[in-house]
Amino acid sequence: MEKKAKYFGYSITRDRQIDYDANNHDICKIIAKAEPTLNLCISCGTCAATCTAGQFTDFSLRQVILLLRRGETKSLENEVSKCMLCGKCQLVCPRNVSTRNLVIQIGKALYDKKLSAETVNTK
Amino acid sequence: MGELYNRLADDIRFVESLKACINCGTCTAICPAAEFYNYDPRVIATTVQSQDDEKIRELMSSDAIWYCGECMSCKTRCPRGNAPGLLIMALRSVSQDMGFFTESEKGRQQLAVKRTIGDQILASGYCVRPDMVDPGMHPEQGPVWDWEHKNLIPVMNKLGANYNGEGSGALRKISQDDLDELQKIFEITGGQERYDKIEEFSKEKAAEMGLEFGTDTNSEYFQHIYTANNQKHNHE
Amino acid sequence: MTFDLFVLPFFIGLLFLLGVLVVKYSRWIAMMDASDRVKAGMALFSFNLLKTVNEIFLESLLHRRMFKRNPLLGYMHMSFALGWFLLIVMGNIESRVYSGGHINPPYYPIFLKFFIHDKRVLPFEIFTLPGFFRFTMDLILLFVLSGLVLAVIKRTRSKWFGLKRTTVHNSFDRWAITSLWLIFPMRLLAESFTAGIYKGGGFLTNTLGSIFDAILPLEYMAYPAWWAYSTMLGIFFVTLPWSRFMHIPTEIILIFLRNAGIDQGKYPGSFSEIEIRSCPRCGVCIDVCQMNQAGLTGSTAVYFIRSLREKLPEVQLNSNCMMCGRCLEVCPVGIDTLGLRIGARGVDNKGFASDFTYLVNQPIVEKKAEVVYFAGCMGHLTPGVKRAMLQIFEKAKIDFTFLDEDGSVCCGRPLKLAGMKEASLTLISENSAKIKNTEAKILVTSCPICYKVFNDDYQLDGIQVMHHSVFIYNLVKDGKLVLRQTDLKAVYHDPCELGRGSGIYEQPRNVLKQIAEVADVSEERVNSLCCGGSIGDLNMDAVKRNLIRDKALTILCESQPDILVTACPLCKKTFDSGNATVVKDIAEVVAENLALNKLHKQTVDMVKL
Amino acid sequence: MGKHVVVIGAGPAGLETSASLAKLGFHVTLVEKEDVSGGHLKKWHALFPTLLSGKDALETITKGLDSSIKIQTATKVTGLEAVNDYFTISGHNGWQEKADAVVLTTGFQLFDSHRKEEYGYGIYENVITSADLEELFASGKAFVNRHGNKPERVGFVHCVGSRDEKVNNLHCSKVCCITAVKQAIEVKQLLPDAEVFCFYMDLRMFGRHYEELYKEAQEKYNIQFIRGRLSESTEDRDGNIVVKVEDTLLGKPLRIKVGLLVLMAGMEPAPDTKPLANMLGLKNVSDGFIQPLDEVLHTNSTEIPGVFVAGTCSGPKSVSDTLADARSAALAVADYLKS
Amino acid sequence: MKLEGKRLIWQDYQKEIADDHYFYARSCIRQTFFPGAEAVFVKILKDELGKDIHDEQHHTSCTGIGYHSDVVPFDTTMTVVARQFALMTEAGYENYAASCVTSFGLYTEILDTWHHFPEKEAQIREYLFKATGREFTKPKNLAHASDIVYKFRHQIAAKAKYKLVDKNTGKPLKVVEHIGCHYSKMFPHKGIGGAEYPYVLSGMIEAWGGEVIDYPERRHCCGFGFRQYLVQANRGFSLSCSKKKFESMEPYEPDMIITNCPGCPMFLDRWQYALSEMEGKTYGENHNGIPVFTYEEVAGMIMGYDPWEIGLQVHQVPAEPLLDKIGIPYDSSRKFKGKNGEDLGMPESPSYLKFYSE
Repeated sequence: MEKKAKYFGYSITRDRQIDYDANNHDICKIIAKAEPTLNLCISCGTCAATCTAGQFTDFSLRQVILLLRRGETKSLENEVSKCMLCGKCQLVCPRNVSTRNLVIQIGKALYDKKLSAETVNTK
Repeated sequence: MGELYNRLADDIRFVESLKACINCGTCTAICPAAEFYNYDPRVIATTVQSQDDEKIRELMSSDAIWYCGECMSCKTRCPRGNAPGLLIMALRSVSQDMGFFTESEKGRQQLAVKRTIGDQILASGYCVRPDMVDPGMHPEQGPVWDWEHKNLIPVMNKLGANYNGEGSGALRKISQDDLDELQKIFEITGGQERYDKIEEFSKEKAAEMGLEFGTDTNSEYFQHIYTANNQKHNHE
Repeated sequence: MTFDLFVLPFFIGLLFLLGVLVVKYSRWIAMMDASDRVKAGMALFSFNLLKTVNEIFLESLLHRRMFKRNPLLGYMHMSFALGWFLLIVMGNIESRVYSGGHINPPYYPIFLKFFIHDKRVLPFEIFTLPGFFRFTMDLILLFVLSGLVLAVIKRTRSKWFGLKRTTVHNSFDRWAITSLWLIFPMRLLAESFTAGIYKGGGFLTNTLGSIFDAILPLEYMAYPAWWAYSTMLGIFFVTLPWSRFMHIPTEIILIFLRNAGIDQGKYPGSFSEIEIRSCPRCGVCIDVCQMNQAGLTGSTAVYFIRSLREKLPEVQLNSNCMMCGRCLEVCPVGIDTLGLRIGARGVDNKGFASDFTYLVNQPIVEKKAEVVYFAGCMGHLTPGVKRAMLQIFEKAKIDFTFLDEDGSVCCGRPLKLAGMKEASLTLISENSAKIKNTEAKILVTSCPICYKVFNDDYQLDGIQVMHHSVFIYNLVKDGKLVLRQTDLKAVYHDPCELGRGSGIYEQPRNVLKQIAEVADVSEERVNSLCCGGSIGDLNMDAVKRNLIRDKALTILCESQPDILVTACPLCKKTFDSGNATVVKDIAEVVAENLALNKLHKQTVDMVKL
Repeated sequence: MGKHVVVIGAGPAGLETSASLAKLGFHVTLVEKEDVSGGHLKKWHALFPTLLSGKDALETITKGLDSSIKIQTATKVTGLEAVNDYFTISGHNGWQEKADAVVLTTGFQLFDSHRKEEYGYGIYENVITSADLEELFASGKAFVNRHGNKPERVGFVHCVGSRDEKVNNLHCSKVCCITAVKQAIEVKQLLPDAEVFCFYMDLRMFGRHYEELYKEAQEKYNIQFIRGRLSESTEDRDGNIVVKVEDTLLGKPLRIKVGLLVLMAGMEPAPDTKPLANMLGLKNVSDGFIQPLDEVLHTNSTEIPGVFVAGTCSGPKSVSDTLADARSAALAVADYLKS
Repeated sequence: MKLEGKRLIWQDYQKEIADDHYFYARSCIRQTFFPGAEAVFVKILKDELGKDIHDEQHHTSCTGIGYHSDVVPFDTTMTVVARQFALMTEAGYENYAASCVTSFGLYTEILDTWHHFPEKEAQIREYLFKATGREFTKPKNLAHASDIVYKFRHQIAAKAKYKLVDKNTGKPLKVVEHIGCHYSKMFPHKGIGGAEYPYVLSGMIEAWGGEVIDYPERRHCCGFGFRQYLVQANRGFSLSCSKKKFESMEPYEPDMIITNCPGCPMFLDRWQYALSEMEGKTYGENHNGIPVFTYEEVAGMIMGYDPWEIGLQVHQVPAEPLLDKIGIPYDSSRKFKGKNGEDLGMPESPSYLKFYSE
């Protein structure tokens, strides 16, 4: 019996909480393998402070790395595309994270993810 | 320290609610509002702590201060003995007194609360009365409530309530003398003034928005604020 | 007799090789852009062809560039290339002489001594026609064999040839080189054995033949020797298209195409394919590559190109290069290794979707002036450089527009170096519009990275791009700035993008000389070392970069200078972190040593007198 | 010289002070309420940052003890009085001594993690303290949680009982951050496949090689550091601990399940410190730690001449700081007794 | 889970609860939605336990909902509360018993505020006198009604006809206890068992034979959030909070939920209906939903009071399966009838949640 969902004038909200257990951590693992200095980040924010793209947008590599580590990859999708690869962050990073490669790897991993999602869809 | 900050600091609840926040996030971690809204009590505390009037004004004009459900879970846990929930109450008070509340969608809803709960207190002596829980405005109450609402007198009678009756008991009618005392208290302590301000500022806003203001819950403005949701409050 | 079965390995090998080459060349031609094909066609019928022939002669046969690098190495390569070439040419002439001018089957000249064995004429045979040929052919063979001996020596004594490291080859190369090396000894043996039997041959084959005849049963050994010789040739030809020796036929094409004005264009394409196959894997690029200091020997150009050729998906290899251009300087074939690297990166990073729509509607700098100054990202990271430039502008009374005073949009070079061409074009057009809007005549930048891309990729409609070192040089030359001589001992470091990348070597040095005594550095100008900070590398971690930096600093500081001066904020920052000596940008040195004015200087000079 | 010093408390501070005083030629009596000396150190498996074993450390410290030192164990000091220029000290068992100077080395007590109710220590099986973890390491038992499974995730909660007005402890216990890092590494060495998380507010890597150890924890062991104070933990049906914390650097609440949750219990004043201070009439003990005469210049002296402090009874310290403090106290005592 | 650990904590959070002579203040929400519960409370105290309980007719709302949805200022609320205290004083009582958890929390907060800011108390006394001419003495003992039931839980158990036990299996019923946020989250020492492991309901459940379930989101708010429910546009928040709790408790297969706050049982009851209508999801066995009761109702149930007299029919989630489980008899035909059996019609049957009538 198909029953119609009632509408009460509001809807159920998905929570904003990071559900670490439910999140997918594969992308982070792939990226950590491609750029092991990812693990060195101490979230100090120096990168974001000097960021060229950060002058124009709210792009923050610190934030991106955290999202990645927590498996919040969905929020990452349109982030690294803002990067100009100018390399300032790499020069100021106190932990010598290879930020440029990290950005590239993230961008590519998301692209690969999109690709694999597309292949699944077309199947 | 600015004027707004000083106003906040005058609130007895503010004094109790904010003592050098260390930004640890204990409050946000268990805050139900932080779970479902784009809301972070830690950030509220930090913003107020900055004592930057510009930021505080912005905060008071934003949706952010209206997400809290005042469950006070934050008060239980804060390692510095702060209570963002109380801080929110202080912020909301000033926001209403200064008229900032009409700047945000969630803030504007205060008129709806005033015209329902607020007016009910003075009219009946209670915040809620069964006749007020109209199934139309409260569809989630379900068919049993619907039935109960239709048969209020016999059902309440069966359940031992003294519905609208004289004397004591559940749902008794509060005598006019008692209501007059309540009204007097509201007038003396600023309750009535708060009500009037909510009406006043909302009226201005309604005019600005080009909505019919009215005096009851059927007006255009009321219906708008009661139901409007720009979908920007959650993370989706 | 004009045929024997033993010629078959050679003959089949040759046919196979020609077949493969035809297929490959056709494919490359097919892959070519139509416009390139037109260019190539036209070049076939122009004077350019002479230039090409000349270059082929100089480089492919004489190995001029190799000679320049190391005479022994040059000789070795020349003996093989030129020697074999002469063997073929002379062999053909000789065979015609013997066959009375007929066109012979292709194997005939190669195995002429098998088919024709006349007796030796003594003692003045060199003045007879057969004698002349016998002598000459033996001499050329000896020439080739001398190269072979050097090649064998090079295996263990590569330093004599100016090489510290040599290329590690794969199995195809080993087959090919073994067969190549054996061709000439086999020819020598076959010809000597035959000469021994028939008492013929020239001064070499005859002598050897006589000796062999005394100790060996030559009648049984000559024929197998011819087989062996033919087989070696056959093996060499069959393996050639997949070995380093593919460069022999391909380099000729490359030289031709390059002279026809064709460049890499899109990657991968026919030009890049031809470049990749033109690499002889000589390994000259290995020693100059600073990646060795970081332990990334595999990243050097020769291995990078090998990975492209063998289609090994090695992203690390593509991205691990500082793009300093040192390999480009030494490559005997002139392969654009950097271009290939960028191309390969483009393929690797094609998934990276850049989006700079946020740059739309950013405020534009309104001020108009003759000069526009662009500090660049790196300039902003080194406020000392920026401040020095502002001081210099002020001192020289230059009215200028500070284009990126409130922060820059990246010049686009980093994206370009990462192979993200489209994305870099967005930034280029963004910046171009801003620059043009200032209506300036001169664009001054502090960053050689920006400088290079401004020159290479921006269409700035007549705006002259100047690196600040050149701008300062001009100011000094024009007397707008007067410098103070100090007793500092300085060394100057050529930034890659400014020196090798843009050819600016002298202006900064000349400026510096007016302030300090400038000591020579063992690796400078075109041989200048990369500081290690390069944004050209996408992958290398800081530990490895520091190894490169430290080695460069050691060389730069050999003369124990008081100060290391460079002209690139990135080099400055990188060297600074090495804590070896005081590091300053040329602009900073200038700003610190400005004399009051010309008049003042004259007064000072007079007082001194 | 022949002057007599009584040192109260035979933990690392008491042992080292006694050894140093004996070397300086004083008669020393070391009083300890427990049967065995060594304090907390005897239960500690390994010390940061070098992973020196606690046992070895204690042995080395004990080796330095002169045979002339009288060690009075199993004696709880019940009387302590300044009389003119000497002190009388008496124990519950009738032991009594006179001394020319007294050194208080009463140490600390580990914060009782039960008091942080919301973390569920003592309620949820898989919530343990850092001290429990040291015991587990020392026991050499297989590293399994109390359900016998290898935990897939292990969480470390910093600042338990420290920097927390809810438990009346305003102070930072100083050593928990680095201990957490050390223990996280040890866990990772035993369980290479486990994910390890540290929930911290600030990482106070103040000592030599601490920051380096922290970096190693990130680089080599991929230990994750999440900035946020744990708000609560609950148990799921499988005995996993579900913790709620805000990832404050992301500004988002975070929920994560761990198989084992380790509470980095902080240091509190030892319960015996305040009574002893009261007996002497020391006033500056409001938070239970003894306030030295001056926190910069006279860290071992107190407001009463002849009464000295060493080690953690005057505030949280690492073992190395404690030992240095003990030696410095001995010099302060010598200085006092010579004048 | 180790119960000893909890017992250790419970020892630290004992509070004094008056033994007799209570001044009872009713709750806006409780009397609106579950007036039967308040009736049961008064009945048990008076009739079963023989206590003196004063049902004051002149008291009003404490304004708590208005206060916590911020339309009523703190001074106003304090003065209204002062008036309640004055009524108590005038009636000759000193033990205040609040039916409402919000009120209880508010009274506690106000008393605490006055303790820290005596000048505030003086000001409020002045306001009250000026507005009403009344004066008050602060209560000697302040309790929430659930505290009082907790205090007498063993006496109630002794008189009870039924136990919270499955009559078929003999096993204790699995009970989820839900405590109103304002009961002890603000002042842990004012609640029995404290804030983290409140014992007030657990103690009743244990005493009455049930088994308490501890599930991860036990401490989570039901989602009322005052203005979050009051305004329709915000109700998604309210609903989502409850959903979070249901999802978290579901794997434990609870037989029932007991609450001590007036709002929570209504929300936890109604939201199960709303969720079922919105997403087709029902909790509990056989699409019955998980029944939600007030502690007074549960006390009434085990005492053997008629389920329809105490108001179990006004719950949207049907009580019948649970009554059957315990073995409490009921007359289905009288469920939706009036006091004297008059026909009042029938509620509609929901789409997913089971509906029981005749």
